[in-house]
Amino acid sequence: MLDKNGIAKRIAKEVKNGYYVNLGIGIPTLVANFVREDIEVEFQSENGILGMGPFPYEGEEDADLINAGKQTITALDGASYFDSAMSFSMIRGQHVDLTILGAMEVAENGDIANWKIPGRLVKGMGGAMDLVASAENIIVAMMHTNKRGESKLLKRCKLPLTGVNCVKKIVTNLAVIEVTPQGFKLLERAPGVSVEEIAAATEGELIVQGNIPEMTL
Amino acid sequence: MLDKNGIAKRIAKEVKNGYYVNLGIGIPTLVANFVREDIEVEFQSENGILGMGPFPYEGEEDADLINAGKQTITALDGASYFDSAMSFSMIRGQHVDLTILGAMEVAENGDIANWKIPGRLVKGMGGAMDLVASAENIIVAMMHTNKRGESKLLKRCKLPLTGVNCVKKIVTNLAVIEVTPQGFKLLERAPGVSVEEIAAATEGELIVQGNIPEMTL
Amino acid sequence: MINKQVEHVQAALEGVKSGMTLLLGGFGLCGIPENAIAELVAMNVNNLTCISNNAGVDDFGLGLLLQKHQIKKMISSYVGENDEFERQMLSGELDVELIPQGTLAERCRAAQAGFPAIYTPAGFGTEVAEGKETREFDGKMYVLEHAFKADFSFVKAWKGDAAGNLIFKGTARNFNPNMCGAAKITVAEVEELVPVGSLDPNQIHIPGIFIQRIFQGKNYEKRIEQRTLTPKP
Amino acid sequence: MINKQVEHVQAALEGVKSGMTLLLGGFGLCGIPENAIAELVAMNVNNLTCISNNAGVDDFGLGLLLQKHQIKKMISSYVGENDEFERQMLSGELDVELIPQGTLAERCRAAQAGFPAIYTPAGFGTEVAEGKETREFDGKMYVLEHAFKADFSFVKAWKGDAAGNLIFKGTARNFNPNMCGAAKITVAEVEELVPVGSLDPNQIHIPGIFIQRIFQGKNYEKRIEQRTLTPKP
Repeated sequence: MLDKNGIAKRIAKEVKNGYYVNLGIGIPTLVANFVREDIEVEFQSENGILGMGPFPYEGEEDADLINAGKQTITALDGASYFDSAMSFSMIRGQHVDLTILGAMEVAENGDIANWKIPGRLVKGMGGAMDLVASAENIIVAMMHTNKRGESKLLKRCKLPLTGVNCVKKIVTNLAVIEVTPQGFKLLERAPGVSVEEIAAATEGELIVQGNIPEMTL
Repeated sequence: MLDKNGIAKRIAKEVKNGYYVNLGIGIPTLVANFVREDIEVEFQSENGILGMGPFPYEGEEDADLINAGKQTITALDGASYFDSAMSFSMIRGQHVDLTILGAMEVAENGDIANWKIPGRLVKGMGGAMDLVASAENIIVAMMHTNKRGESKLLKRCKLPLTGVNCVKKIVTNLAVIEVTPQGFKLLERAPGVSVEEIAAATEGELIVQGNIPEMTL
Repeated sequence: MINKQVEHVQAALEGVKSGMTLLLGGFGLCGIPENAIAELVAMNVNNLTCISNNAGVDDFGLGLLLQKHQIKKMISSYVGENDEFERQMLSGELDVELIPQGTLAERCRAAQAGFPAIYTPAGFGTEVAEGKETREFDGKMYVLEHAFKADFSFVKAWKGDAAGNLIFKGTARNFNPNMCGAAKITVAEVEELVPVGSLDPNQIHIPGIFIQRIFQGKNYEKRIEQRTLTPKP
Repeated sequence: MINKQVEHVQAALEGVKSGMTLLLGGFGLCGIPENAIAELVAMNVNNLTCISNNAGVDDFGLGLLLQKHQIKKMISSYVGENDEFERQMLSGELDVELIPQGTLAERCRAAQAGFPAIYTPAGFGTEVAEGKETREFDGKMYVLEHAFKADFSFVKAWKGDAAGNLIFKGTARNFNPNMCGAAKITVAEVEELVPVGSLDPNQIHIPGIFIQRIFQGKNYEKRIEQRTLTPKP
């Protein structure tokens, strides 16, 4: 079973040379820490920076330089700042190659819910609806089950949707899963996790074909 | 009767304090020379400058600094450069207060034609269609008749239109005319020109109410 | 040069009345028009509709207006981290319309640029698209979203001049440029009002034509919401 | 940093083929991609559809491609001052689609920003709107215009870096920024390729994400079409 850093580490392997990547809040933010040093990648944050660097050293933080999670950040050489309309031109125009975001629920058909629990919690969608409606390559990073032990990989989402038919891949603490027209296809198991455990934690149709390898990190 | 500079001089009186003005090619360009010095006005050129100044001195011309007529220009203090999309945001968004442009024909209902003579001349509309479709305040600067002596103020335009129901005022070598729902309303006569001469040169309905003053320049 | 400079925030906000719709720049607390917000609190106008990406925090930004119940409706993309906001929303005191962030930006830009509406893929198939026109182009579905109509736009820039030209700094740029010229009157406050002619015309982010009033802001707090640091090596 | 730099214009134009649709920046001869145009001439590709505000003059800019009959169709807003162009158009050798300048800019921006189409008032009631969908919003009529679909976009900037970041100069900016990222592949040529990190991130007009290839241009002629002067006092 993976912890949050483990999930981020596994997702980092999906980041290819030359990719522009948008990282959501939470586990996705951790992915930046694990990307291979020998490939060229740039991180975009939808509040208006391309070429985002690590958090600043103490005393070097700048109130005018934050990411979409409102965290203080730095800018790398080659970075640029821009307004919100241009930022979403990058996203909507499919210039961003990979979007990694968290979710409350994902359905077999690629639907995703991550912005609202009616009557209980309404933080808003931020840029998530634009990202999932536009990106060709969306990876969801999340725990396989919620705090009450219920599966987050469902036949149909129960919460209000963020986007439809959009998620391509899911990396959880238990598994790597591809969203196919037939349903959730199990690609890899987390270290020490059995196919049976994954199936038990997955409400949606889980497709298991052949021998499922344990993931390497 | 006015010459081209006279037309420009008369139109300059329509330019009010605080106006952003877009000047078309030809007579309109001359208007800038006659605007009162004691009012604040800025000229926009749709190729991407606000705060356009006079032509440069010899040796100071810059290939990267032209107006929409492709003439070398200068930039005044407070000027800015921008891309074509932003330039037309200013125009379409009605941030430009006054548009002055030439015409081949204007009709009683405010239609204008100035971009094409089928089979003979097709230079294109440039920014004119955006300007006339967007501006609230459009003044046409032109000669009252064409080179063959035919009226350019018509009941209906014969040439392909640039825009519909958009012209508010016309200043010619003979007269100042307002475009009203009832037709061309004569406001002023050029020095030494009679109402009869203007009526004879106007094909469209000319409304003459009361005494028509001679214009002051 | 057309002079847009006004002496102080009071002059800049003249004409703001209860019941109006306001656009306010900023992302979180980054790049918010602090002076204009403080003056809105002082003016005690209410029943406001505020369009802003976020709603501030409990004791800063638009949170200050929420505390005094001056806001009737918020149109935002993200409203977390604000307990008073959540309380007013869940109790029904506050009307809230949540819209995708890119849609928010582009509805501002549409108003600025004279477009009546835009087709965006964001929100298709979700409750955001409910009751809205949808349409297919090239096999993909889009939602028709309309330009905002607002009375005042309040933006904050880094540098500006009396002609209304603006330059923003870092990620404090965000929605501010898109809101310029998107309301009947745009008011810009700047950290540094510089002499006309001292800004490079090539580096101006927003030309003065989009701005009706500009003033030198004061006492910027520029609060940081999430001070995240890398340990020194 | 993702490196977009290529060594020369030949590498930058790799993959350009006859029959393709090209976007080309510039207004008149100001800010045109001189190196790319010269290479298109040298490559001898033909049956091109060229989208550019103007068509150059007889012996410069896109006029060079017209001379060699490499262009099948031009989509422009203004095509005056070019005799060979006029001859080919009137004889029917050249297909010409004239569209409003603001529509041209915004159809580029729509392609860049992922909008399928826009509603603009320009051209309503004229032959430009013939066969197109029109629609009323708030009592005003608009024409539906679609985003361009192009294979290559050729732009020219003043300064750029290997990350693809661009800064334009004066009115040579014009359509160039709007065409970045509006085609499958955007090629930028720059007067000065500067080291990555030397451009102020706050002053970059076009971030590198919109650019696939960038190269140091050579031998810029930067011809002036109308040298208008004020007599020295």
